Amino acid sequence: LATVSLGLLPAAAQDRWDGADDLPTNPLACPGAEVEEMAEGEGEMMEMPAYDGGAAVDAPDLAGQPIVLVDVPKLIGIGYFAATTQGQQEAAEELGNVTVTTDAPTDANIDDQIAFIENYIAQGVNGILFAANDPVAIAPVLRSALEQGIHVVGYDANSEPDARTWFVNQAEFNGIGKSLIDQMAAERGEDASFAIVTSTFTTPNQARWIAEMQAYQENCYPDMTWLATLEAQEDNTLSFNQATTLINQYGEELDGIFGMTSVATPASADAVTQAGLCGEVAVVGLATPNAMKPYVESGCVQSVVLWNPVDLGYAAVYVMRAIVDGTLTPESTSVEAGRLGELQIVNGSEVLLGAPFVYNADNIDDFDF
Amino acid sequence: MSELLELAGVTKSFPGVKALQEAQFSLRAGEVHALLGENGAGKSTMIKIVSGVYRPDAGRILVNGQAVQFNNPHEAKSHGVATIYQELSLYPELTVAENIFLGHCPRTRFGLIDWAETHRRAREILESLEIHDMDVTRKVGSMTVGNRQRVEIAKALSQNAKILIMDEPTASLSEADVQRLFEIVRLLRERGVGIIYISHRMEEVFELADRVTVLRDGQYVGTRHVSDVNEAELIQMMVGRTIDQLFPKLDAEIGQPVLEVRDLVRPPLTRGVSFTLRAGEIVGMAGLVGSGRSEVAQVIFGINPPVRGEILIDGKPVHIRNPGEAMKKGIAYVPEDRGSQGLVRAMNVRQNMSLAVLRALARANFIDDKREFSLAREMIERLNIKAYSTEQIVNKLSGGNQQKIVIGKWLAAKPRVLIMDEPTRGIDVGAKAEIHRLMSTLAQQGMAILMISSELPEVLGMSDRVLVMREGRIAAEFPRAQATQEVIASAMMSQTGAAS
Amino acid sequence: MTSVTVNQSNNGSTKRSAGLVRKIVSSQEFILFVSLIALILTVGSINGNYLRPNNLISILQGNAFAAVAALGMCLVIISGNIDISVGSVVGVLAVISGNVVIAGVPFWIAWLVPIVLGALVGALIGFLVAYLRIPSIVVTLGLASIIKGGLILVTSGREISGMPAEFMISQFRPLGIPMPIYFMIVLTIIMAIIMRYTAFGRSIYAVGGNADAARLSGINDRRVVLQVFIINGIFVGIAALLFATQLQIIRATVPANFELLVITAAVVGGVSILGGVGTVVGATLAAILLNAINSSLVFVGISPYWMRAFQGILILVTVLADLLRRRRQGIGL
Amino acid sequence: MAQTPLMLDKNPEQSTGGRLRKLLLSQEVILFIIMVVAIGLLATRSDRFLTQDNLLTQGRLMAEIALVALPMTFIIITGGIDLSVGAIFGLCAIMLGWTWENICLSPIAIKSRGFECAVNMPLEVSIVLAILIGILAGLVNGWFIVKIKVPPLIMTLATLALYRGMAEGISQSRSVRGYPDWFYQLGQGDLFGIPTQIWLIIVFSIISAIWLSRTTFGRSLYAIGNNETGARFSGIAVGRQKMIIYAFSGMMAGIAAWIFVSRVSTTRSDMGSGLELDVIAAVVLGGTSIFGGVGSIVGTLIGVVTIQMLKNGLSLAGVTGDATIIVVGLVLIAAVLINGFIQRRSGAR
Ligand SMILES: Nc1ncnc2c1ncn2[C@@H]1O[C@H](COP(=O)(O)OP(=O)(O)OP(=O)(O)O)[C@@H](O)[C@H]1O
Ligand SMILES: Nc1ncnc2c1ncn2[C@@H]1O[C@H](COP(=O)(O)OP(=O)(O)OP(=O)(O)O)[C@@H](O)[C@H]1O
Ligand SMILES: [Mg+2]
Ligand SMILES: [Mg+2]
Repeated sequence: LATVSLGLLPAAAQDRWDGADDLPTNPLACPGAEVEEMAEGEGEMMEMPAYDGGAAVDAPDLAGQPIVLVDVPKLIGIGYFAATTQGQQEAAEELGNVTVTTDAPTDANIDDQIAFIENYIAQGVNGILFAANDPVAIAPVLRSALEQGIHVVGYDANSEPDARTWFVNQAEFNGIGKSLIDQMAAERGEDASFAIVTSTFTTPNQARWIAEMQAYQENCYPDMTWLATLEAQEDNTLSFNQATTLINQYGEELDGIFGMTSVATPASADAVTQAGLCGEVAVVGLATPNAMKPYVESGCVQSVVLWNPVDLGYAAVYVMRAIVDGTLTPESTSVEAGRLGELQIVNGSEVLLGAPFVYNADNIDDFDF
Repeated sequence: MSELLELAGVTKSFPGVKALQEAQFSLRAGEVHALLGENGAGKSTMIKIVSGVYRPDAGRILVNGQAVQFNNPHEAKSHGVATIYQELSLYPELTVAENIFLGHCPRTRFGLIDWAETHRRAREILESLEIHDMDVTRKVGSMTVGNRQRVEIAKALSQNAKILIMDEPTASLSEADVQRLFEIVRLLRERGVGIIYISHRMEEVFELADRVTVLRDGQYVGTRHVSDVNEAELIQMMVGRTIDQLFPKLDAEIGQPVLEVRDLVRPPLTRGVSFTLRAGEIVGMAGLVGSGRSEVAQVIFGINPPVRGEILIDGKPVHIRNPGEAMKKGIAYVPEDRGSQGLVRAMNVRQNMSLAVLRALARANFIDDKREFSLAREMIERLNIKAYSTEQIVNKLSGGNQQKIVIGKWLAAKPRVLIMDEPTRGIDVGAKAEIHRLMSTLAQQGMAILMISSELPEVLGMSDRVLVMREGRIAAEFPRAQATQEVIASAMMSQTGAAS
Repeated sequence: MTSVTVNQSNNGSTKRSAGLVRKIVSSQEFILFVSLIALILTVGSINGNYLRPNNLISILQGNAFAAVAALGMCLVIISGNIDISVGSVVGVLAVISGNVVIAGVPFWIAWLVPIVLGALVGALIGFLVAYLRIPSIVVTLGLASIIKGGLILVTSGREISGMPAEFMISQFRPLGIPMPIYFMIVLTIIMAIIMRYTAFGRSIYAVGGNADAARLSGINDRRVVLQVFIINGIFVGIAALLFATQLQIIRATVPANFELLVITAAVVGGVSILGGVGTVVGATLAAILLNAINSSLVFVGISPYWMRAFQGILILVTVLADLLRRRRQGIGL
Repeated sequence: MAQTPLMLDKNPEQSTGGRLRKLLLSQEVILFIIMVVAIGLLATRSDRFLTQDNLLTQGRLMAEIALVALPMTFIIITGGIDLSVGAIFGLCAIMLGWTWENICLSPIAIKSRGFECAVNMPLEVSIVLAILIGILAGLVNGWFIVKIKVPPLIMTLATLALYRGMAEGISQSRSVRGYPDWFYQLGQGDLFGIPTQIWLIIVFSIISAIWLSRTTFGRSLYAIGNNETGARFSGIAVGRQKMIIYAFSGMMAGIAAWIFVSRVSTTRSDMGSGLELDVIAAVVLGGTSIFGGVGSIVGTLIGVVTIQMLKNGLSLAGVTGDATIIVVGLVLIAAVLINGFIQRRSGAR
């Protein structure tokens, strides 16, 4: 059995970084303007494709009336989704007529997530907020929710468009890809060689980001070299070991490590710290501020890229409210989201939270999630 | 004379059985006190009470005149009670030395185990048992019943006990070993140890014991000085009737060869064995422990298929690669270790009885409960097994009754060749006679029987022919007429024979 | 086997020492050790960086805390039980000790907390298993999900950071060598001594090998099992401490598949899951080997997509090597 | 038969009263009572719980675990274990999608970018292939366990990594989507108004239950579990039986994977990770002894249902996921405790 499959080894597509998916990419323009405007500019420039989301089948009209929502993230028990929950509660309080409870499996497991959503459909809620463990797998259950008149809004991790009404997009994949690569270039020069530590190759968002990073790097920093991508699950120790391995393996050659998750990034930072290579090996990545404070403060990590997950959760609730109240319709081009103001609508049925946010020594202490 | 141990009015019952009722017993320092009784009479139960395994429902236990109550084996141990159980209780994965000294290894002054000392003492004890050929660092798991038995004894000796209990210690020993054991027992007696000795072998009782107590169906029958009784009386006391003849060999007319083996080889212990077995014939196989008798049997039965040599059934060569095939060829094997090889102890009588013949009982592989049930009942009757129901878990039957079940299970297979390895090990006189009678009748009906036994009287009594094995080969063969204790014994051991 | 029966007889001290050598050479530890060296050298010849001191240290360090937990697991398995809950327990204990030290408790107390609590959890498991006779797999399966749920319920997954430097014991580097390695080595030696040279150690084998027999020969099998789980708890506690102080932050989640790693280390190390057999040294070596396998696959540039498959194969190979050895020596599993 | 040594008078189990008592105290009945009590309690907490819709959905959701739990019961009864089921599940899922998408029948080849393929792999064939691979994977386990005598736990620990790794390697962690509609019938459709999965559970359960309790094969599994040597000495083909059950385990993992893919309409190499523990939990909750020799399909089903209904019922009662798994853990321990206690009391074993 083993030998059979080993025969397939070369099947690994070499034109593609390990861990990148093979969906089409659209890299943003190379630097010049500031990161933020770039991203937004993108949002506007794009000629608006038609609404491709679904709709709740004859949902009761609850405009202005109290609604009960459930939030089913990928999993509970990690800082990131604790933060989105915090944002949702915040929004719910502001609005006053929304109650939202967060409930999800304790592992990022699509099967369990489906079961949870089934349960809430049975329980009968007015709306479901979700962050999908798998865009396709989650679709059928979401569709059945729509059919039963339950509004469905996604955030953080999308599903097939027609399985939900709107998706709150924290930051476009190409935006993330750009700012990560730019960060690396800024810290270690335009010819840096780097490696990537990701969660698993099957996690859609990470795979997308890596693909976009590759696309952007190839056309903006051709001299950069990608060395390797390693899986580290969502596991501290493994992430640490993988990063250490990379450091030992490539030695001088390695200029920087990208951490693709809030677990991989701090762990990599720690590996660099403990190897005493702060300054020689840059750590750039996505992570929550709390997880990164020690390293940003010690100066080993200069900056962390992330949208604000609190805002993400916050926006999701506002979007849901807007749908129920009828103020957000397929025709809309933007939606009002409390303290976040007007949010752009992009690629048909996505609400764009804004540009990815860059935390650094100056502002990181202002955040607690 | 001081009573070392005294039991009075001891009663113990298990769900469905009164194992002991108002039993009494007494043991003096420096005596060997034999405990006799049929299978299921309650002997083991009594000694398990003395050694703290069971708590009596009623009754008193006195050690050196003081009432004691053992809540667990440890407490009994600390009162100087050492026990060799009927079902061997060793740790296959530990070495001989570790087994012997488990729990009381000699320590260094740092309180750590002193292995050098442990091994030395272990060898010492084995020496004192006249066992020179055993590697104390060998794992017990890889040794024979016979050798494990020796380790058991050494283990009991290692904790210089005041009261030594032996539950059928010789059951698995061959004559030579028995003699060695007796020497030790006598030696211990000199040292003033009180020994409770359970055995189903009458001659041993007379040879060794000072007094003998008899139990029947859990009740105390009586205690005698060995000098005042004879075998017949004891049997009378045990079974409540007289047993006419111990080895009822009926002569059957001997027919064609059924099983023939030609220089069968399977290293290390089967090194070229040839013999023939005819219909209606009972062939006894004698030999020392480790002479390879069981191995031969297991080679023929396909448990360890031969590497060379051939097996013929009715003159036709057959290939036996596993027990299933052996059974198809009409061969059955009653193994020597009923505990691990003969029975599935957690299953009940019915399930064990049918285990070997399930397919036959079944209709299209579906088990036919009725047939299975009636088979079990039939066997229970035929072998007169003391079980309160076909649904009783065999583990809770007495040793002898367990053995009967193993035999019953193979009779159910209606074999043409029946190989019995120590068939009457641990079986009471009554039952033994029954089994022997059974063997005779089976032979008369034309079954060919190979009987491996370490009990020479049995071999002599039952066999039409006697094969003697030594070091994996047939060393000698005697027709019934010429077979005597002496010739067989010498054939078993001669020149290189005696274990090292 | 017959050869075995040759070399006894009281006179042969020389023979015995010869036997000793053979014993060592044919032991599971030796096989693991050799395969570890072999692996390191092969990979080293492919990529020189692999032999750099730093990397060798990382190889030792990577699974050090898992190795510590594996020591406890050995006892548990040898005694005929299993512990599926190590992962969760390590997770929760790490969080607790982190919070304790954050709360301003002296760091050395924060060090003791997980160890003491670990022992208590172990005692609980041991009690349920030994005295209430619930199979250990059930108890620990149940406990695992109880703790995991509890952990999330309480912390909702917020990371803990800002522990004082003196608390970060895993990051101490006496003589340039990370603390976890010292822990691993010292504890392994201690355990090896306990298992071989104390009556308690022996009785664990006895209980695992044949609990009834153990009872009959006056060993209090229940107490032994209880003690085994308490000791295991202590080791889990130490592992938790090493885990907690490994990084600047403590994530309030259960390390994924940790129990699988630990059990694998123990069984690859030569502990028979049937109980009654096994050595702790083997487990430690196995833990190191498993980590070495991981990093070596990276070094030789195996497609990361195929890494897990190779890990599986390599584990299998090690196990088979051990089995063949047992076969040769005629030791049943 | 007055003269038989069967001491009928002394025999508690022969009297009808005794039999009844024995029945009432049997593992399964106890578990069943526990389950009913649990469900009863939950029903009082939410009126959506005992609705037909909900129950049917739950039936759909527990299919994978239930199907894999059947062979796991067999295996555990023989004193073995199979930790690789989750990985086999993942491997089969991947092979289903991968062969369908990447294998070309004429010219026979593995498709690469821009490869022209005349005859594609029919999905039906891929399904069969996937299940066959499951069987093969199980056989590999069985073969090593029987022939090389690798202890089941170690063997399946290793193949847990191996099979999962193969799933990742072969799929390159890409997921395969967009199957024809008929394919979803199994996982998302109904038959006579009842989810197809439920029918499958019923059919396979009945087969397994009869296989285990009424046939010589089943009986031999118990014998092996209680005393393997004894079984071999009784002429039972221990090795063959074991091979069969591990292959059966692989097959059911394959079928479960098929159903799952058809339910979630995509394949991923990480599918079914952690499945083994859920399954084992259900089986031991069902009263199957991890030491082998004891257990039943009915018990296992009760175990599966109990856990599923607990999770569902608690959730409907507004208990969140973290609290739910706490309760599940407690129930697991409590149920086994109570049962063991009663079994010992009634002196059954
Ligand atoms: N644990 C038990 N549970 C139930 N019944 C038992 C148990 N142990 C023994 N018995 C029953 O008690 C009676 C006495 O058994 P015991 O083992 O003492 O007989 P014994 O004299 O040792 O016979 P043998 O000579 O065959 O060993 C038997 O009927 C047996 O079935
Ligand atoms: N001196 C010895 N010490 C330890 N083990 C031995 C010795 N001699 C033989 N053996 C073991 O005994 C086994 C062979 O004994 P076997 O049971 O076949 O002989 P036997 O004549 O049937 O003896 P028994 O009377 O026990 O049936 C082999 O496994 C061998 O390893
Ligand atoms: Mg007895
Ligand atoms: Mg023998």
